[in-house]
Amino acid sequence: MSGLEDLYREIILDHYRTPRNRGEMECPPAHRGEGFNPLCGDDVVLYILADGDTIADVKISGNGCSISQASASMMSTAIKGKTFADAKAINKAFKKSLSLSEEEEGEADSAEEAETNEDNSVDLGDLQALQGVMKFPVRIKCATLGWNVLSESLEKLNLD
Amino acid sequence: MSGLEDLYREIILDHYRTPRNRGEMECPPAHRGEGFNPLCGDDVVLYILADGDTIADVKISGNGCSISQASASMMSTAIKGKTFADAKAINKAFKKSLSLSEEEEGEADSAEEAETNEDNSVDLGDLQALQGVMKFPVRIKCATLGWNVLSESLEKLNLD
Amino acid sequence: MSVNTLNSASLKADFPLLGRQVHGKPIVYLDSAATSQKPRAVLEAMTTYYDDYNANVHRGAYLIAEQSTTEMELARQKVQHFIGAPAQEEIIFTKNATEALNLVVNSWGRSNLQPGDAVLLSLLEHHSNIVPWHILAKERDLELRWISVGDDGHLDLSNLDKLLDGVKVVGISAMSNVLGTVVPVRAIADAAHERGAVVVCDACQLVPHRACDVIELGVDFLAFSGHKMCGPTGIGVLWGRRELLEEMPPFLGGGEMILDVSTEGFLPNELPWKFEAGTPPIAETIGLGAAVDYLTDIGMEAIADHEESLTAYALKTLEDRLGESIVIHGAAHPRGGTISFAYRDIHPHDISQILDQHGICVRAGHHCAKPLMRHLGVTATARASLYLYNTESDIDCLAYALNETAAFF
Amino acid sequence: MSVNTLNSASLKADFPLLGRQVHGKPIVYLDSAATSQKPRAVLEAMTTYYDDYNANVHRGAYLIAEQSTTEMELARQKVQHFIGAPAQEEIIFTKNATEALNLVVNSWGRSNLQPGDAVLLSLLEHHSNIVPWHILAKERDLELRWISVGDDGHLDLSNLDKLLDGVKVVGISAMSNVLGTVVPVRAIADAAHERGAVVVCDACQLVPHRACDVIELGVDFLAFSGHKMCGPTGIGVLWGRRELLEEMPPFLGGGEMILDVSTEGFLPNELPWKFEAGTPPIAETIGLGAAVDYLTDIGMEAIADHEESLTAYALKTLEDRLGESIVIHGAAHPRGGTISFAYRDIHPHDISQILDQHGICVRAGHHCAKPLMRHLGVTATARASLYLYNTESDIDCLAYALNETAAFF
Ligand SMILES: Cc1ncc(COP(=O)(O)O)c(C=O)c1O
Ligand SMILES: Cc1ncc(COP(=O)(O)O)c(C=O)c1O
Repeated sequence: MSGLEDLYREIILDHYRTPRNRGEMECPPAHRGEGFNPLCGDDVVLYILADGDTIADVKISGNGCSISQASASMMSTAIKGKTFADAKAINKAFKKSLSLSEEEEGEADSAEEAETNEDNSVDLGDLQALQGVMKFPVRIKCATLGWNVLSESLEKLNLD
Repeated sequence: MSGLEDLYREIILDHYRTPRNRGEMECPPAHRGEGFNPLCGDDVVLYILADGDTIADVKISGNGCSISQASASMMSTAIKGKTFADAKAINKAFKKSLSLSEEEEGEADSAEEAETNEDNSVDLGDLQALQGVMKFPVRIKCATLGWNVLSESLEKLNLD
Repeated sequence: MSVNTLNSASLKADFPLLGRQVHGKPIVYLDSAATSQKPRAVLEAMTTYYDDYNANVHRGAYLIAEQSTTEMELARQKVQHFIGAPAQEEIIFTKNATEALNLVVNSWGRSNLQPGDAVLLSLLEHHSNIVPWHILAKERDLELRWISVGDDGHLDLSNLDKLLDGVKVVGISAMSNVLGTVVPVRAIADAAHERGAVVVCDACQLVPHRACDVIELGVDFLAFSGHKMCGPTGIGVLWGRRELLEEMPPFLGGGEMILDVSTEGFLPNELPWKFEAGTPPIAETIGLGAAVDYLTDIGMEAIADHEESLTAYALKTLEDRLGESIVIHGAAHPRGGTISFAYRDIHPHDISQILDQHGICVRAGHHCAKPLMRHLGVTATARASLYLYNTESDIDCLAYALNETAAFF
Repeated sequence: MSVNTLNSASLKADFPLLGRQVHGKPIVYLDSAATSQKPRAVLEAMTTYYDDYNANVHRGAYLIAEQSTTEMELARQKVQHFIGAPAQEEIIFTKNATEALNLVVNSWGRSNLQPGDAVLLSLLEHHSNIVPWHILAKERDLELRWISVGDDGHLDLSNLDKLLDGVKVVGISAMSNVLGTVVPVRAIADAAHERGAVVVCDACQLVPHRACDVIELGVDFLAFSGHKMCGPTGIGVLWGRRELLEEMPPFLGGGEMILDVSTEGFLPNELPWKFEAGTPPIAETIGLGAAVDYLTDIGMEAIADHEESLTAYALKTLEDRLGESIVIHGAAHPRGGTISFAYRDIHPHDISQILDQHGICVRAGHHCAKPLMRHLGVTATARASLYLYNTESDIDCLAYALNETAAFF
């Protein structure tokens, strides 16, 4: 079962079996974002309740495979209580840990890019467990599904 | 030059160099039909002056290769002075000599087909020289270009 | 069962890919509904084209151009006879079934449908036979109606008469790529024709697996893809009744499809070229011709019989060995060899990932049939789909490996 | 000339077909403007796909499906870099250049052009960049305008400013497939952009023969075909500027191109998949990637240099040996290796037929450019077109055999 244990780490299965911050929120006041994986139909719905520029509360709903749901659950614990800027930095660091740059996900401001690159030191903690998906390129889309919704949501929240 | 002499028989080159019934006619009273070979841009224009159901006069214009122009020239001598029915029979016999049935050129009335099959004995004369094109499938379209215009023209003339 | 049964174990030798290993295990390919494997004969026909007579078709007077033209048109005749089409001019080559369906919607649809007209589709449809209609419906203000699906995986035709009221065109899949349902196309087509509606049949899953005759099916258009029937990628087929095709305006414009072009306008070419703009997929057409030969030599009856008995074996084996932990979605008999299932509460994506470690290839997802998935109340299923080269041993591997999957979650 | 010159005689060994004989003579292939021959590396890449990892893309979680997806997307990146495109999402795979151009006309055209709007084309255009505009012009009541061609085979740009007045889109071929004319695309694009017009470039004859950079060309859309650049049949490319592609509605509808589908409607997928409906030409895409590698390894500069000097040799040789009996149609420098000519008063079809007996493949006809033919006052020309594998000896054979032709008529 070469590599399969790398994909299905215990911490991932734990988040899959017992998802954190599962639920919905009323919108408004919460902000709702949704993402599909067009290949398998999985979806992640992300609710963010903002307090100023802080993520006061977060909920996740939707359906999908162990990787997409565990990754969203882990994301929710990582960003809850953080400022938008911190959440953005975590998002970037997470994608970087999968060898993806934010650029690939949309147009990046390269000046900003350079700036953020400096605080490389975001501690991913449990999220590092997801690096096993790199051996399974198709599953990268599963792992990043919730995070792409986060990017979009933060962009919209920043505009408000 | 295997086979090339079969394609370029002397009688064909003669009709190519000295095309018969070359020219145009005023329409009306003459009927004008035109056909394109979509592959090479060649065209044959056929003018028929009818007298009752007889082809009183015929003229050919247009541009094309030796085969298309010689075949049209030979056709013009074969049908001039003939009745529509005779011209139709010659057309059918000619196509048959190239292993084509009228059917392939359009919807044939199979009852009529059976009937006409009986007078198989149309004498193709010089037209037999064109059978050499059978070794050169692409050129069959050249050889039949004028004849397809004839089919269409006769159909229209019969309706009048 | 037919006397002429297949020896699928030895047929496997015709397919180079089926000799490979995955993660150290012999490959067990159970995703033929997505795309089939290709026999050596098909690859050789294409290699011969490229090595011996590669030249653009319908254009050159030189030998290899004549040869490529002849071979391409020969492939058209093979396809014609394979589906019982009355004339070779009715066979139009496209890049895939999707393009074929879009051609019908754009050319026939745009010239025949008016605001308020109704289009009847079934919930079994693949996105290819839905999205083009959505696009036109929005542009033309058409009404889309849906034939529903019962618990047995078959179409609910009880209210067909009412559904057909005011319908101008029916788009119907002949065999579901999710449930394997064999659809009573003829009965639907006859009812549709009584109302004067035109019938567009998506035969992607039928043509590779069953002997197929467009006259017997009674439809007006038939679309399918080469890559699901042992042929190459990049080639699809649209068959249409000549009277309809003759009246239809061209779809794509360009080389090959014209008789004449000037700065003022153009004259379209005759059928079938009117609908084949640009350099066609030449090698792919020739490859498809070889696939038709391959299937014909084996015999479509024998293939259908084999799939029928193997499907029965699979359904029984999965139930026997996995019991209540497996749920097979639809379809009751008559059905083809496409088996969608849920296993415990393990997500299909995870099932497929773990099966892969055993060398087993199954699809996980919505199978491009999201309206059906919504109707079934699932976002994804795992799907094993069979073809002529599959064996009972392939099924045994699947059942064994599924059992292993449970250990993980 | 570049230091990095080609040894075309030895390059021929890369192309299996160029080793064959025709009518007992070694083949002399001079019809690369219609379609090029394919190097072994391209055929091998496709065979490897079919034999080792044939599986539908973007769909399976199993190993060979991952591999086919990865290889297909890798091919997209190769094409991206080959034409200097800023992003891989801007590379859309189609079945040929014709589909690519139809995509632009249908998607961008339908959503941006209003009755009375003007479209500017050139008389050098291939039917693929004319007929789709004719179709839309008739439907939308657009005005088509034409940039004329001078005696030197080059565009007459003296009145470009006036022609551009009120023009919303310019369709321009980068290199004529009849006269070999190299068109000053950048200058035209800059003038068009000043007027706010969008520029659609048909680069079918440019991309195979010259180093090409979409930013330097300054156009908005670029279309070309794989089969003319050492790649397989059944694959074409549309490049477009992302801002434009993002705004455009989908063209063909079906699998792959959606994010979500319901009975009510659908959400289109992201670029590039939004425009790639149905199972793509997978093997063909991978083959095209291998063709890009092949051309890149040799070097597009070296190829261009080789063609430039071989074209000069050909023009001189034909003139020296055949004198006044041959008339070369256009084009003055700068020009590519496509040489259209008339020889005595022998019809091109007959020339090509007789050359074939010498193993020589040339095209005869209107080359899908009837408006240009009308402008030149001919119905057909004979055309010899060169590529990296052609040699001076090929030209010598042509000159010799043309001389023989005269004997026949
Ligand atoms: C200049 C030009 N444009 C467009 C085309 C059309 O390409 P395809 O037939 O591959 O679609 C061709 C070749 O046929 C061409 O030479
Ligand atoms: C039932 C059905 N219809 C249509 C299609 C679309 O075929 P393609 O993707 O080859 O265009 C498929 C397969 O993907 C299918 O299974």
